[in-house]
Formats: sequence, C-alpha cells, structure tokens
Amino acid sequence: MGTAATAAALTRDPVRQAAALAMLGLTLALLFTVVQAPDVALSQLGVGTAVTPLLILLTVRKVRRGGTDGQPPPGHSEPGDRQRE
Amino acid sequence: MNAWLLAGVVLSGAGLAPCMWVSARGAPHLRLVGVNLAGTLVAVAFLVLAQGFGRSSYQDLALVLGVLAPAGTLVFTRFLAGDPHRPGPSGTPEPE
Amino acid sequence: MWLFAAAAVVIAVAFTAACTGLPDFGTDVHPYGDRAVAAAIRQHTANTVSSVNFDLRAFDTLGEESVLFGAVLGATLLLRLARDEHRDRPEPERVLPATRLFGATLLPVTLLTGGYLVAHGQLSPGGGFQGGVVLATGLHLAYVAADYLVLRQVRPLAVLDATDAVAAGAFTALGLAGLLVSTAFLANFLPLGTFNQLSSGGLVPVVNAAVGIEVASGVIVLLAQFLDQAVEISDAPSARTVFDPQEDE
Amino acid sequence: MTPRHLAALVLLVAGVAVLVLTALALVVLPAPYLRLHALSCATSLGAPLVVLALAVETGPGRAAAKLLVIGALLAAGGTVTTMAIGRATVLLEEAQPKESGH
Repeated sequence: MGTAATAAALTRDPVRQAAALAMLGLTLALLFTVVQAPDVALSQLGVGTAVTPLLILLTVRKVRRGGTDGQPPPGHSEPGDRQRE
Repeated sequence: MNAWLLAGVVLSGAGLAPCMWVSARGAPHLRLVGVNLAGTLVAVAFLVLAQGFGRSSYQDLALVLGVLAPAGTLVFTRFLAGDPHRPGPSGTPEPE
Repeated sequence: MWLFAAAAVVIAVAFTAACTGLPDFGTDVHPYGDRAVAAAIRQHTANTVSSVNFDLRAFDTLGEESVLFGAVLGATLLLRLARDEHRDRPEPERVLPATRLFGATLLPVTLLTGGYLVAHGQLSPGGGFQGGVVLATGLHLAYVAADYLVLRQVRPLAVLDATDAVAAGAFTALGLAGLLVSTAFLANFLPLGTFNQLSSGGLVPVVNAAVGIEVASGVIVLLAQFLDQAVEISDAPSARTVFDPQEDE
Repeated sequence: MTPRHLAALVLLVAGVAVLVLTALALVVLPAPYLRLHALSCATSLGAPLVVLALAVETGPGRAAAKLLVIGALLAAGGTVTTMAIGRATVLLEEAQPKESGH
C-alpha cells in the first residue's frame, strides 16, 4: 500500500501515473476490506478503477492534442482529484 | 485465522508485490500487464476473504471488480493504442 | 494573515482538546458504533452504513450530493464550447471484434450490477454512490469497447442532464415530505418493513435510488464534457495553431 | 474434516499456487509477449480454480451459483483484456521497435 502510494507519487508521466494510481486504488480497496469497511472499499473500487483513469487519460489526450508536437505542455490539471473521497 | 484468510494473505502479499513491481517500471503498456493481473488477484482475494470472514455479502466487491477491471484495462488500451494523435517517441503524430 | 494565525491557534487548541477526549484507538469500546448499530436495527436496515448515511445523518448526505451536483455543474460550465473552438466529426475507430462483443455483453451485465448495488443498498455493502458509479462506468463501456459514435447513440445527454437535476431535487423533496408527514426534515416516515428483506428500511431505499440516479447521471454528464473536449472539440478551423490554446480552459 | 472440505482446500491451494506463480513469472519473464502468457494463465486457470474451491465449500445453491457467475466474469474479462493488451503491445512495439523489453 505504502509502496503503491510512493510509486504513484514518484511517477512523472501522467499516463504511467494513471497506471500507478489504478494500482494504488486496488491496494487501498484491499486494505479497506481487511479492516472490514466494504462500503468504502466499494466506493474506492468504483471511482479508482475506471473513472479516474478515464478522466486523467482524457485530459492527457486533450492537452497533448492541443499542445505542440512531441512534448506535452507543462502544468496539466489532474481531474481525478475532484473525484476522490 | 483459517485457511481462507491465510490464502487471502498469501495472495495479497506474495501475489501483489510482483504486480506492483511490474506496474512501477517500464513503458505504459508493460505496466498495464501488472495492473491487470493485480485486478484479477485482488478480485480473487476479495472472494477468499469473504469466505474467511464469513460475510457472504463481501462477495459484491469481487463482483464489482470483475465488472470494472476489464473496463479499466480497456480504458488504458484505448488510449495507448487507439489514439492516432499520441505524440512523443512512439510513432509519428498525424496532424488532424 | 494575523486573522489566519489567530484562527489556526484557536482551532489547534480546540482540536487537541477534542482529541484528548476521544476513546483510545483499537479498544473494545465503541460508543458511536454501538448506538449506530442499535439505531440501524431499530429502523430495520441491515446495512448499518447505509442506515447512518441515508437515515440517521441523511442531511450530511444531502450536502455531499449537492457537492457532486455543483462539481458537475461547474465542469459543464467551464468546458463548454468556447467561441474560437469548433466541433469535429469524430471518426470511427478500429477495435478487435472480441472486444466489441465483450463490450456488448458486459454492458447489460454492468448495468445490472449497478442496479443491484443501488437496490440492495440497505442490505449489503453498496448503495447509491457505488451503484451510480458502476452504472456510469457501464455506459462508458460503449466508448472503451467500441467508439465514441456508439456511445453517443446510447447516451441521451439532454435527458441525463435533466435527470441529474431532478434526482438531486428529489432528495430534498423527500426531506420536505418527511417534514410534512412526520416531525423533521428527512424523517423516515415510510413503513419500515421486515428486517433483511429487499423492501425494508423505510425511506432508505428510496433515498438510495435517488442518490444512485443522481450520481450515475452526474458522472456521465461530467465524463461527457471531458469526452467532448478530448474527441470532438478542436481549437481552430485550421489544422494547427501557433498560439497556446490551453489558456482558455 | 469432510471430503468436501478437503477437496475445497486442495482446489484452493492449487489455485493460489497458480496465481502466485504467475505473479512471479511476470517479474522473471523478460519479453512483453511472454508476460501475456502469464496473464492468461492466471485468469483462465488460477481464478477459476479458487472460485471452484469456494463453490465446493459453500455447496449447491444460490450462493454457489453467484460465485460461479463471478468466476465466469473474471475469466471472460481476463481473456478479453489480455487480447486487448496484446493488440496494444503489437501496435506500440511496431511503432517503437528499439524500446522493447523494459
């Protein structure tokens, strides 16, 4: 769990970060289940598995399409933040 | 601590650690393999833990993960392979 | 600045004082848990978390739902079509036939799972929020397994927009009904039913359904804005622009 | 210990062993296509074995049917996503032939 969070924090490229974030969501859901909080785990699964990566990747796609070729523009927004509980 | 809980611990310990290792290194499509296997492992772990805790309603978690994990993986493959506009070192970005 | 420092000191002192009064972590004494479970059993709701969320402290949930509604509203407002942008016709994309078939089969299964989660919110883990998110994800399988054109066919966006608002309003309406019929805002005035049956819990399943519909349509509308930006809307009529088009986002 | 319980335990151990071995194989195998083999092995052999163990343990009834449905979902989803990842890998490796491996 801590490893996944560290990996997510240390990753720079947003696409790879989305993968690390999906991993983090899975471990977090597992942790919630082990401490017997299935409702929270279910929320985490629902938001973290598909919706957050979709939002991040859509934003990346938009930003890269709009930006100059070859290098992603700095300072992209992370729409997943809004969805976290 | 019964056999089911032990299986859950083994799955989430010995099984998830390699997935984490793979999903933290390399190109995005290589990481995706790790995330995908982790999804399967966690779903199975949910089922085993539900049996171990004696709460059959926890199986809903595995059901939801079984439905959502393919969707999440398809999200990634859609954006990794299906995007002709993807610039960078891979491929030639086509102008719109 | 000084105001902030003073307020921070006051809050820090109050917070520390409050924390010292808390019961210890990891002990067998759970004052709140015991009372919540007792109240949930009294209201015939098997899932205590749902009972807390939608019955005992439903006013909190109303606030959270309004936060989501406001977020969707804000995103819609910010990501609307700007004056110097125009819509492209999205192109069909190549996908594996197996993926397409899988998406077609999984779409109803996912919608069914979402409905199941919403409907069983008072019995098993799950409920409006979780079920709503699953419903929304299921609809977007049409995008990830096929392409954007298919998604546009299965997604009546204008209807969902209205549904979002109506479901958000329905929560408040239910609360006002509680005020009229019974004693308090969001009072649980429906018959409570049999414990651990699908129709138990009184108002809880109804509120659950309202939240589920609101969350599902809210997330779909939110993702629709992002999809519009990523797939359809481009910045200028010409192929590429020199200036940085990100400024107006 | 009834025979049914014993059978469930055997299935469980086999399934967990397959899953853990595939996870280890993921690290050991170098090439991306070999890793995909590990993936399909987990979803089409490991997960169904564990689900079968749970179904044997619970006995016939609605609960076992639900377990089997979840198992089928996992197997089908895993297979299709493996194919999708394979296609993405093909496209990306064609685009960047030098950077294969990791």
